[in-house]
Amino acid sequence: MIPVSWYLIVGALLFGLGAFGVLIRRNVLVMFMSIELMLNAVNLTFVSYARALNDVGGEVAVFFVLVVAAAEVVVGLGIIVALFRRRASVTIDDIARLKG
Amino acid sequence: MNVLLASIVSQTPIVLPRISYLTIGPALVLFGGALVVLLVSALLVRARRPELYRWLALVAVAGEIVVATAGLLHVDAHGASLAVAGALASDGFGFVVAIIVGAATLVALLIGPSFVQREHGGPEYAALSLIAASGAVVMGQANDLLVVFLGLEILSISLYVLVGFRVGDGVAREAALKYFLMGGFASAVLLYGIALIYGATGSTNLVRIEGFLAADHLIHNGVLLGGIALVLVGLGFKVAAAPFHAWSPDVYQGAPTSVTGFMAALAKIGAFAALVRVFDGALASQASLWGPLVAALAVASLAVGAFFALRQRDVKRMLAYSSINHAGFILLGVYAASAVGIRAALLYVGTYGILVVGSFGALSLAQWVRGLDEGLCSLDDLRGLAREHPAIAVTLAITLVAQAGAPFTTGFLAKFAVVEAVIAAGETWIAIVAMLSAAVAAAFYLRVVLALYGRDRESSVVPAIAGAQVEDGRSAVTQRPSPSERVAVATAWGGVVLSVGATIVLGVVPTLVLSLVGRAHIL
Amino acid sequence: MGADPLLVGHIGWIDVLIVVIKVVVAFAAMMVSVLLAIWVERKVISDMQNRIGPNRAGPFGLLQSLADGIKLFFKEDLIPERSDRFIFKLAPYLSLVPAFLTFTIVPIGGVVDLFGHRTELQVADPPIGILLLLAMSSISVYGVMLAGWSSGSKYPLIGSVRASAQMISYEAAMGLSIAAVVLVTGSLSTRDMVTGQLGTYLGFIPHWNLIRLGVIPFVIFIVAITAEVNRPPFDLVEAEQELVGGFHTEYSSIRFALFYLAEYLNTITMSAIMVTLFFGGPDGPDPHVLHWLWPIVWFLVKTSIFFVIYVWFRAALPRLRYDQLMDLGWKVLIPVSLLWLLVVAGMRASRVLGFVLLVLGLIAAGVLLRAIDVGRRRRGQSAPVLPDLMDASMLGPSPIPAMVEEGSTTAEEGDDDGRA
Amino acid sequence: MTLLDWLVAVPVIGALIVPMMALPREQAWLVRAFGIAMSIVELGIAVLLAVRFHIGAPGFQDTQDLRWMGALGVHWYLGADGISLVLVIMTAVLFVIAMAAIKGVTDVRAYVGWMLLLEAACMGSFVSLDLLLFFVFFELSLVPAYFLIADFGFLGSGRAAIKFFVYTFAGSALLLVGIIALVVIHDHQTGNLTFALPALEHTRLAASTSLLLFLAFTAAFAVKTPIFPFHTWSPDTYAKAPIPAVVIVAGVMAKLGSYGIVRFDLGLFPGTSRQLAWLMLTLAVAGILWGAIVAAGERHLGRLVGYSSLSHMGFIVLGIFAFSTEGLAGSVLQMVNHGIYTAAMFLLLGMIYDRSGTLDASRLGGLQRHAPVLAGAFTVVVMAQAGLPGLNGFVGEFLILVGTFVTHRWWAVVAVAGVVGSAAYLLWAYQRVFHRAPSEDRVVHDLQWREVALIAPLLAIIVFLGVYPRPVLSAIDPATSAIVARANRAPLPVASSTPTAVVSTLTPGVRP
Amino acid sequence: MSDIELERGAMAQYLPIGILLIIGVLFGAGSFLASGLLGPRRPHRAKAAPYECGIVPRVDPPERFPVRFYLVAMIFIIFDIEIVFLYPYAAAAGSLGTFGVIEVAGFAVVVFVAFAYLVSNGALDWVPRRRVRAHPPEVQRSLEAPARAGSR
Repeated sequence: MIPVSWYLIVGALLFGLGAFGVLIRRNVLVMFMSIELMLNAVNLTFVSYARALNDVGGEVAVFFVLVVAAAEVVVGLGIIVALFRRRASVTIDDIARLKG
Repeated sequence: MNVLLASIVSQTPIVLPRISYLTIGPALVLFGGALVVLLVSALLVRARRPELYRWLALVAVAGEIVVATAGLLHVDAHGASLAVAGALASDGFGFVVAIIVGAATLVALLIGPSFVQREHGGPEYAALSLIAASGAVVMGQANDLLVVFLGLEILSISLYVLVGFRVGDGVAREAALKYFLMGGFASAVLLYGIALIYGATGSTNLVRIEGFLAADHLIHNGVLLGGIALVLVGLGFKVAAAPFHAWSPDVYQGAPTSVTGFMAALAKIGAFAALVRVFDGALASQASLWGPLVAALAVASLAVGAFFALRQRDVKRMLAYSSINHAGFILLGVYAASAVGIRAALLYVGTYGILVVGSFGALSLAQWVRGLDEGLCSLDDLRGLAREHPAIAVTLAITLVAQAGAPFTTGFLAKFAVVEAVIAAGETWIAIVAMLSAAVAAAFYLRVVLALYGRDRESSVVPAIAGAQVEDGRSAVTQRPSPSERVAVATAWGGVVLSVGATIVLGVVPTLVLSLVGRAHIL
Repeated sequence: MGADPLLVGHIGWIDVLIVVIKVVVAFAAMMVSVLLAIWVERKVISDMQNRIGPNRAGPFGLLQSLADGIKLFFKEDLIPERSDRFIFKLAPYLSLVPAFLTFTIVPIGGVVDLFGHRTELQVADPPIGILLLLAMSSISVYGVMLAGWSSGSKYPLIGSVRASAQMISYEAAMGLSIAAVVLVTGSLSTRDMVTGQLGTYLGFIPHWNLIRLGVIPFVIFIVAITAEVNRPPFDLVEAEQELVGGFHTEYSSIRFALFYLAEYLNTITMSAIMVTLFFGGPDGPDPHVLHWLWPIVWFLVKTSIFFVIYVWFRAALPRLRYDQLMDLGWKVLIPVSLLWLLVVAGMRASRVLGFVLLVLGLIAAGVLLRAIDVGRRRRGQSAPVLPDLMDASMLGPSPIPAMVEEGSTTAEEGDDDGRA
Repeated sequence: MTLLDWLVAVPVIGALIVPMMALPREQAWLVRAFGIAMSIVELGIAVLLAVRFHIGAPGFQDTQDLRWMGALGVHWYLGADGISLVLVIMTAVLFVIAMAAIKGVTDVRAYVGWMLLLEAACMGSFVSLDLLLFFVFFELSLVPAYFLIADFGFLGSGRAAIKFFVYTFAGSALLLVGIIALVVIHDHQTGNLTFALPALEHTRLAASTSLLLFLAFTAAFAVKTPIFPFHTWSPDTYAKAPIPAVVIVAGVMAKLGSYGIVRFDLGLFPGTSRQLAWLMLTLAVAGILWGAIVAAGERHLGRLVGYSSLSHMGFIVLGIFAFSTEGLAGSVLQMVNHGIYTAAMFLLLGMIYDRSGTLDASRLGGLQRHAPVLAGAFTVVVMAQAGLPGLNGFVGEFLILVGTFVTHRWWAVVAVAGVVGSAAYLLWAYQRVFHRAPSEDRVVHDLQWREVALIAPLLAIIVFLGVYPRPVLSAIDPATSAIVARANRAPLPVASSTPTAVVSTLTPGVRP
Repeated sequence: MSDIELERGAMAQYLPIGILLIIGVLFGAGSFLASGLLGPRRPHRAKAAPYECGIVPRVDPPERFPVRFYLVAMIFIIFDIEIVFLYPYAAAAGSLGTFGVIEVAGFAVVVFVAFAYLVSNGALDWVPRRRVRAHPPEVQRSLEAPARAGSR
């Protein structure tokens, strides 16, 4: 049997990967997907802990996270689509009218 | 079926939670109001009826305040309790937050639709405001990290859309995108923190976490520390505490002005309510772990908020930094981790919420009379406003000066309460830093005021085009505004006056607000 | 809760062997049934159209499909130059494999003893059974969508967009009607669903979900899965007149054959699922000889009937227009299935509640009709928020996103952007 | 309501009425008349207060104590002793004059409104016995002052106003922290959460705590006064602010600082004040000298008076920290004197500006020929500033120097140099403005009756107090004597053994 | 019996699915391999070009999906999520009783209202609109361009 800690490590790695992606990638869609990756890494972590703790709470948490992720997807796509109806670029560097 | 498998699925009877409808009442009323607004809009062929939706929403908010007050009285009489299977806390804190959220939303609804929905006129603004408010209410009542997260997302996602309401040349959408990306990132970080805390303590329920931490002495649990840090970072993003503030200037600048106030108020109220619940409630026994982190965030926010604001030319951007500064103050209340600190933080965030809505409302009015849309707003756009529209200038000036912490306004009261809490906690130096940052912050509020009353021709180089625009705009406005437009602007004035009035009246006679936050006990 | 008794507790090599045998048999059966199904379809349709149909290869042309398949092995495998090669090659798998896997949850017969081990006559009986169906149908959307997108060609793209829009639209209705079945079963396992339908009312009316649920979920389900597998009259995906071959226009040789195979596999599987969900699966009169055989017979008979019904649909019904298709899915099937689910749930709790919900549901239906009407009237006044799926301007010359291209129509600009 | 309540309430009511007086331009004078009337009423209240005042009685009189922010322990706690009284009267007088001096203002309503609000804040500060209430008034005074300076001042007044606001605000930030820290300590010791000055005077403080609190309080007052290194805002402000406003800023608001030092530094931390007297005295002397030196080189008359003000406020601080009865009495008297003659000075500068359009000494000259009355008035004021016997400046400075000489001889000796210096630069300035040949051949009017009416009362007071300062001295004597006696009685704080005295006193077990 | 072993028992139910997955993939791969070996290979530019009914393609194919598709996808997600919540309810409906029905009905009301809102806004209309082009977009752009530029 694979020990639970391995799942946790995978979760942490995925989360780190996602966070890294958000921070360094400049393509908005990729950033968006990185956020989703982070959320799913969290799901993995929740499930692993639920398994380790023998507690159903963590699994229930995944439900809520999924819902929230879906809602975020919807709104995020809406915003991106709305923005890029005017602009042809999906690169964050081109979206820089707001600065101080 | 196999006996063994029958035992696996173990048809244990599901214990149905008792639903305390009074506890979920405030959120329910708000959300129900949003549904009514949407449904009504779905049944009308001519959907552009901003006033109808606005008043429906206002009724809902008023109902929410009534229900929350009833809840507060109930708690006073019968004591606090857990509700809905421990997911929510039916305590003074939750209901007080609900009342504050209601008040801020009320003002925002008076102001916002007048400008943002002037042309669109659909039900979206009202509905989203109500939903966002319900999210903030849920955050205030949450007794479970997951519920905190859900409330946060209900709030944030509504705000993403509100921020994206169209103004100017796509700047609002750009702001919405940035807000969304950073907000989503923050949510994920927060959630990972929740997962780690869950792993370390075996529960996401705040009361149970508190009990677990009190019973077991897991002092050096790295997972718990990591979880706490990530939760703090996540919520830090949401309240725009430095160094996680990078999104907020862009978003404040690009969002429609009247939405900005609402966003600033609600995001702060909700996120700080959650911070207080999580840190001063469940994790109070771990104060030695998170205390330094919170203090560092607070001091960084104070400094960044005060100093970076000085360099800004855009008023909204400047106010964004000022809100970072405010966030630092409120964090100090959280840091104090005492009953006094909680009250102070709540007092601050509540009064700030109402004040900031009025602030941006007044700014919206200013932009409106200048014929600008709700997009960017440079200092030059406001220059000399006092001569043409003294009422707006005075209102705006009062809100700014109140934010700076002038006496006899709630701005002073709040700063005073926070600083008192911090000093009572023995952190005099932090209090000094805070007050000095407030002094620096005063400088940029006054710069705006100066521009309003600007006779300072030495720096008022108004570009020709902008000037032409102003002329255009003015003629557009003075050209016989339609009756509906007049109603809208009058209502917006009502909201602004309400906010300013509350700021001054509660600043002079703070008994009401003090007794309110005095009841905010955490279960 | 579903579980194959074979795989509970200690698992020995003989158990694994039994599993492998079951899997291999099922696989072979699927392949054969596809060959037969194609033959049946062609024959039935040609009969209905007064043609003869395949009659060269084998008796009555029975081996025609096999011949076609073998032929395709010898055709050149083309990959278009503009395609995304990796995804182009991946897409057939995403279509094929889910088609295979969906079948695993179908109960074919009762419980039998093999080599002294009790086992269910179905390939697998996981406790989440029916969710596998939903999962697999979601994955097969990817197969279709990626196939069209990776081809780098306009017809496949339009085809795949249509297909995926259609499939996800009907997936919701399908999911809701399955939920009604889950509701009365109290379990997600297909085996439990089948056992739950045993017995009769009054001694002669079978206790099938068809009747227990009041027919409506079945109607919704059959419509939904017809659309889900892109069968006529919902086969706009590959509407030859407009889109050539739809999403697999650019596929040739065996790659094309695999899509074709997946389509028929899905059709057969969905027939079987329908039998499982609403018609008692292997349930039927048992003459008490060859005890294990009869359920299988009943199952095969029922499934075949439904397959023929599909063929009949194809022969008899004209293809829908795209907007009719989407309207049917979104404005009829989804609301009705949701309403019906609530009514069933209410009825199970208490009669009164059920009727209350029914009345509320009818009111809601009225509201929805009004909303639809409002939507239609508003369209007369102002343009919809977003551009059309069928709009040919998405084929415009520019590499910029289609949505930007869409913006060129004044009405949209006016509604959304052009009010400065 | 007591007289003190009215003292605060009347101008507030006036300030609330003024914005509603939306009159056509031709009737704007009504607003001004209203402002003058309100300030005269205020003066009446102040005089009534003085009449009803029990001269020679110790302690605070006419006190009023109401709960305000109950939960926070803040009370509406007013009371006046002799020191407050004389400052209140001075304030009332100066506001009447400043109000009457309004001229050429476009938005009279705003101007009068802000002035009245400022008057309320100043009055409130002088009579507050609740520390937070004092702080609130102290802070509140900034807001109207800011608007007065920024909106009605000379070119560049906006920047000066911001500078003024931020400097003083930063100082008060520390004051607030100090107040709260003190209250918290008191709360821990007695369990009584209160901001009342008399109660807090009995707080026991560790040496280091006391030191820090003293510094925090002093920071605010030092900026406001201003004391030497904290003065940089003042010359700019004095030069840019509109004349009536600067009359108040220099005449009244500067006294808020020195009043605060007397009332709160000496009252709350007598031992520490005595211990740190050397520092404060040094700063005071430095201010005296630095002010004098810079003023001597200054060509802009506004800035010049600013620096001279620094110098003269140095004397006041010197007297305060001399810890002798004469010194403190002299300081309080000098606060009044300084208020009066600085106000007169600025009024005169305003009149000069009206005539010549500049305050640059190098571009002025020869005014005496056309305006002998103006020159005469100027002479009197300059002499009063320079400390000529018979005028009010002399009495104060003399008492201060005597008082200081008794206790801190060498500082007094050095400070005398400042007296000489101030005589030098003032006369020099006078000479440049009035005596030289006129730079431009321009007909300059002498004082008109309105201007005479403005300046005459001040001149009268200057002379009166110079000749007969007894009323003031007898009013303040009980208070100053008590303060000095208490300060000298208080033991010098001894450093406690624990270095973390602040934290430990503040938080008995709140946080590890 | 400990939980770990129970878990293994439950997971074992997926064994046949795993085996069939392998077989399916192998079948696909084997088919491709066979086709690659048996089929001819005579490349030509025309064969590699996108199919356009014999016409030489002159424009690049669009790279992205049209907006409408995203709209459908978004709306679908909402309903999919609803289904996600309905299934656990449906599976446990027996023990949830009236309470469960009422909660689910409340949930359904929320979704329904959102749905009605969408429908009334024409988000689910696919009928091609008649194109009403009041004036060419270029003209409109040029009209509004200065105002926008000037607003800053």
